[in-house]
Amino acid sequence: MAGKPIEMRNKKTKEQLENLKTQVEETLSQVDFVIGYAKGYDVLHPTPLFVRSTKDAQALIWDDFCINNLATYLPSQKRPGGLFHPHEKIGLVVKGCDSRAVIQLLQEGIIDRENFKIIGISCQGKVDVKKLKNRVPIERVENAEIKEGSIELTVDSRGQKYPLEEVLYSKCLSCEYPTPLIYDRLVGGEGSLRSKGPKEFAQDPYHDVEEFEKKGVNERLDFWEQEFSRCLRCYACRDICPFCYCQFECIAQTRIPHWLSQKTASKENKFFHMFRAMHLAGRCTECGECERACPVDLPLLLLHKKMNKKVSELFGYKSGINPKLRPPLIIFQPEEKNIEEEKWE
Amino acid sequence: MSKVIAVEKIDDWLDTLNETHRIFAPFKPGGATRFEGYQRGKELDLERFAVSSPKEAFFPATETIFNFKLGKENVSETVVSLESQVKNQNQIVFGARCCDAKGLATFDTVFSGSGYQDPYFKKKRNTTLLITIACHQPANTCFCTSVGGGPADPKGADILLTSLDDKYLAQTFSTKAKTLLAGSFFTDATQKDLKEAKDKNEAARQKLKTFSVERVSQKLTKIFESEYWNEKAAKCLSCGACTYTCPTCYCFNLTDEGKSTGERVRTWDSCMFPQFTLEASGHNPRPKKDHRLRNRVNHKFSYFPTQHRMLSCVGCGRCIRHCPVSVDIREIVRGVQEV
Amino acid sequence: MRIGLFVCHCGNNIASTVDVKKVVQAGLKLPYVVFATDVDYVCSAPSQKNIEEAIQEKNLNRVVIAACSPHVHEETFRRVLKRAGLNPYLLQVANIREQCSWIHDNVIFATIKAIDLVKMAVAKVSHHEPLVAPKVGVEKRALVIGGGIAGIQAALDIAEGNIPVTLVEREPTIGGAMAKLDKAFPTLDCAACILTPKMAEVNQHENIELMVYSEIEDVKGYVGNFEVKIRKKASYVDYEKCVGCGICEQKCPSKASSKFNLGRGDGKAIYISFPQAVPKVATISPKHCIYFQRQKCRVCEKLCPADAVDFKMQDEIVTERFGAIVTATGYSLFDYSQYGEYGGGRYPDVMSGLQYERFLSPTGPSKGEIKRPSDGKKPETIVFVACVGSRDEAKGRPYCSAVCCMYTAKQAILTKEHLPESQIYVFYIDIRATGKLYEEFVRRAQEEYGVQYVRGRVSKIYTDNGKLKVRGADTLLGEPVEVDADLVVLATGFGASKGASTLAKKLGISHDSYGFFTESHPKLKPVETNTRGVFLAGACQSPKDIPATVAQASGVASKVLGALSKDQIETSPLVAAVDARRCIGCFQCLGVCPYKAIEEVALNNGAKIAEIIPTLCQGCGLCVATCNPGVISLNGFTDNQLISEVEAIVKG
Amino acid sequence: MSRGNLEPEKEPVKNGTPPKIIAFLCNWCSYVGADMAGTTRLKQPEGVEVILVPCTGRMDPLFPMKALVEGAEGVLVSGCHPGECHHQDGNLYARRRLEVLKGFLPFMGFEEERFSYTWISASEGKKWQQVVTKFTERIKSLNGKKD
Repeated sequence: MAGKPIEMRNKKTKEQLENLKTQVEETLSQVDFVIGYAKGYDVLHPTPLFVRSTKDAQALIWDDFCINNLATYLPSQKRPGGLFHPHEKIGLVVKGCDSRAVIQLLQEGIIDRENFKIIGISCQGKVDVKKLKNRVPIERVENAEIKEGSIELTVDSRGQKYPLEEVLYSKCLSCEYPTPLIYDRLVGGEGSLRSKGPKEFAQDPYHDVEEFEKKGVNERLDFWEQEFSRCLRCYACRDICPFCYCQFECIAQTRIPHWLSQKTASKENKFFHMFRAMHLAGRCTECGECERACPVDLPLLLLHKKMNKKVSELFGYKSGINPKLRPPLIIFQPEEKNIEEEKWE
Repeated sequence: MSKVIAVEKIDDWLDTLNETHRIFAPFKPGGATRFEGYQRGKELDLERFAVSSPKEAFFPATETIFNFKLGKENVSETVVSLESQVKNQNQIVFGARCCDAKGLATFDTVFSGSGYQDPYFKKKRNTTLLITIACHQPANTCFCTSVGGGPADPKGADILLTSLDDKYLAQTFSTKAKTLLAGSFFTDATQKDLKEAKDKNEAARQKLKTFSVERVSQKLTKIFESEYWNEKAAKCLSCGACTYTCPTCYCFNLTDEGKSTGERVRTWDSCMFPQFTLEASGHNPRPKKDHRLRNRVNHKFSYFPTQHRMLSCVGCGRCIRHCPVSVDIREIVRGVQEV
Repeated sequence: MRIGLFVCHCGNNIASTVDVKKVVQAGLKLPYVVFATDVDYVCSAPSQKNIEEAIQEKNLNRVVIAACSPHVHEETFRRVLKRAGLNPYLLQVANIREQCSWIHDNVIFATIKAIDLVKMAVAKVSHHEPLVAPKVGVEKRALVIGGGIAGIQAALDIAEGNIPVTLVEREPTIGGAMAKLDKAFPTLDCAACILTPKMAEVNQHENIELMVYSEIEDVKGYVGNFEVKIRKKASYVDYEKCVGCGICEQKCPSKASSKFNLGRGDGKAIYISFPQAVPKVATISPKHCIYFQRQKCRVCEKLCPADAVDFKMQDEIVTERFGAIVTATGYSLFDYSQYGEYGGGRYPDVMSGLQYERFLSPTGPSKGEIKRPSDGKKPETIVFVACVGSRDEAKGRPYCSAVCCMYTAKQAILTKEHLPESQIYVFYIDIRATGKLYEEFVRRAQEEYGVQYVRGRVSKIYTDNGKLKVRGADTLLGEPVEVDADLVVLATGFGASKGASTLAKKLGISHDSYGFFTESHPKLKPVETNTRGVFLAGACQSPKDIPATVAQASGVASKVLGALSKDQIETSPLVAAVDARRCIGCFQCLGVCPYKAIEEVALNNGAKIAEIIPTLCQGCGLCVATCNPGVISLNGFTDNQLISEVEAIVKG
Repeated sequence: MSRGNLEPEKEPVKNGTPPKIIAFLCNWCSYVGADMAGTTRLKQPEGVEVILVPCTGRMDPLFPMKALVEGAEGVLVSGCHPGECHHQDGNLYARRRLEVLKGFLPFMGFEEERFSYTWISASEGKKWQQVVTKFTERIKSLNGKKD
């Protein structure tokens, strides 16, 4: 990784930020507010920004840590208990992986296309803060910069360098859609639809699922038993998910129906995560926000990637790609190509 | 009384304590550091910040209050068995930070203060000793000094350890604590040790940016109807990550599980969930997430202080670190003063 | 919550492999069970009385009955609760007979299982809520689909009960298959003579509206409130004006095969099916009409004295409301060309039973004279082959078509009368002659008319210099047989009528793999279907002869009159309902409902939620399983009820 | 006098006890098929306990999931054959949802054999007997492996 391309990367990021600000300002005339990214409590944690004026737009940022899937705010627009009013128009900054969530929400009909404007922005891969956390006490980070193919963090005023492919999100390493699939405006890379995204680090997206599937059944049972004993049931994974829009009515907390108790025993936690995976089958677009939001670092994306792998094997369906398709589990085929009836002889 | 113990003796000291006490200490089981039961050979993690505070030792996420067996013919035959629940066993929480210990003051006020005495909490609280470690490397989200605390504030702790490179200075702040410092692991502390500890703690305090929160409580009551909360809550997801990792959040839910025989269970609850205030009629006094965020901030900085004359936020920064969208309570509190 | 448990011995059907006393003792320990007892025959009248008394004395508000399958007596026990003043749906039946005592030998394990089944029933009933069957208004009109003898008889009997009937027939005339028959067994009276008076009666009956050359387009709604779209096909002749004089048919220059004569004998593009057709009107078949094919001719239009021909006619869709629907769509003959080995469809002198019937009939192509279609000569040797397309596993037709043995014997007798010196053979497997005077009729054919019955299947029919060689076996003599025949009649069996499965889909009724409609219960409810308000009569349900068809038609009429006699009908309360407070408006339920029973409703705060129309809902529960937040509950099968059954087993 | 009083009760033979299996049967086809197996006295292992559902369309995949997580040894679901569903397409939706569940359970540490779904019509009592017997065998062999 010669020095040259990384300067290119930072240069492109900066250009995109300027371009983004103008695009957001232009969009402001068509919507009530635009959701983008602003600086968070430290350099590693940008935070969603609700831009209502050009003054607000100055606080917009765009860098290698802007990871939030802002599409999670769209469904709240329609729900009776949601914060926004159904007729309010929203602008949204959307990366490639987030655009799949927008398309899947359109497929499910929970959002109306004319109520929001998409500012698509092509992406070069984002740094996974949890991968940094395992290497250095990120609570005391002062600065972070991309230099010569790796990221340099200054913590306790000492610099530490890590190669990019070691710290990018695993979803970025196998990203197929660096450029958003749906947008009203596109920032950065107007010309080439396929900007030079993180394809160069390409990895098979489901290699971790296949690794896990090779384990013995008892080993898998114990693994989940161990993991789910740590779950606090704070529901951050559910509440950040763009498709868990029945959040305020979720059966994890209801008594009618009374599927599980609020006890944090591993068995109850396991059932919560299993039924959430079932509810997301053929819907989850693998944005990985649930895993990022989990305070106790449970490997939640693994669950949903397994489900998506099964759905694509059975129905050849990939979520959030084609706005015209109906999600697979609310339709059927009279003859299913890949499902044979079990033989009992 | 203050003594000194060498760093490599800590494990042996914990082993001897482990024979008579059940020890809670921060370990790194999977991804995140968490307070768990001590076992020989399990590697302590004193450097990283534990995800949820040691409140679990006194106020577990799930606790059976009692078992019951409904009488068939009439209610008088109902049998409720209490005693089996609370095993009284001496506990030690080792490796907490000063803000965690200070957080217990909130629990003491609520569960064993002047009003209702919670037997479950009290039994654990009275049989648990707290050994905290002065915090020399505060995080960029820490603001204990802004809410009346400090990296080495001994409030709530039985023993405060201060790291002096290869050894720890151990100071006791309760009579029971003295018994723990017996044994060959400890040597008497010298004035030089005390001075060095004092300097280190002062240096740590300087690292922290302090802002003032005075008059916040009154200002909060004034801006109750302001649009301020709608803006601040716009990005909030209304999940429970902040409350479940917060050292001073003590809200809980009571549910009966099982049919005619079963148990009443106390589990953590969060004011950020809509179900927290959902009434049987279906009405919800706090239906929207801005109502709920306003309530959480007001509770910490206005309602609780008005009632108990002490802030119920200890500035540990967990609600900031673990918020999936980085809602920053410091920014909200400072913003209140300017509205 | 006070649950009463009644465990049945069922004589020794249950007690033989289930320790009933032990089940009662175990039952008493279960949550909320305050009373438990065993009963010899819980469905018997005295036992029912005892249960009513126990409910009152012990002040029970839930009842579990451990006995036979709910499919047998659930209704009976609901009436017991009703008589005892308890809501009938506060009941759960545990099936400890068909699904326990009868299928196990080991007493210990069978008893453990019976206790588990009781545990599940007790757990479920503790979640039951009182339910009230909603009442709906009734449209006092009946729809009969199919104008054959079944439809005619049903329509007449219903109309006699003072209920207006609409009789829809796909062909231009009613009469169906029976109209094509020459004589009917066993009385040999002329089929047309006994049928045409009924057809006339239908035409003149003031309570019957006849809609011929029309088909069912779409059916919506439920018992008492069906909304049916009927497509009146364009006949290009105005039925009001046409007087049936037949000039158009005589002068029409086109060439067509007569559909009425099943393709044997020629017909015209504009035709009146048969002389006694009701209504006696002409119809144009565009496929054969020279004007439609080459925009020339229009002879019929010119010559029609009543000026009834109208080439610009279009299909017309009529929507009508009915309280009950009777399907009497009859049957179609098995396609005998599938028997290549018999030369069906290849040799002109090999024909189906109904085609031969047309040859026997004076209105048939040969005016009742039996002639060989190939050369028009009088046949001397005629062979009848029974069970063609019936009782034949290989051709996927294992069932017996019930009437072929009888019509074969009839046709043999008629042929003997027409050609006294002809020699007739009948190859058969078994003679099925079960009706009144049927056996005597077949014996007459054998003894009086000298028809030679050969017991054995025909293996091959082939031509040899103008003669049809029929090779078979005579299993009684145990030797092969070969007959040189001039004419072969294949006694073809019954199949479902064309388009039966599409009609079933529209009506929401099911059918078996051969296309015959499925009755609610083969023995106890032969004329009803599982969809309330939709009834069956005649061969569309299964092959049967005219007496059985007429009996079923009158039976179905009584069912319809019974259903429509009340001003209001109770529909099942086991339907789904949306909790309006919790619905998030994702409408995935709306997308899956097979009965289109869910619609979008706006709340006053502008939010849109789903609402289920209770009368359209059939309680399948698809929306409940699709609703992720669990906002829809299905009475009788709510999530908590089913979860409690699971937990009763798994959590012990 | 009914044969109510049976021979003195013996302690159930532990290893002989058939595994407990929960079976969800649809009201219109499979439940009737199971009843038919009863009326024709087709003997079966004693572990299968039937829960009646109005249609396989009612089968929320969470029910088998809940049963297995709570420790059930095996779960079976059966409904009308595709194309013959009394409610038209209930089983066609169920087929997809249950197939996805079947593929997901092993990932969570449940042996693949513990959950199965099949189609049994009202006249297939014989096939139901075969399904129950075969499934119980499979679960027994699993338990054999375990302890």
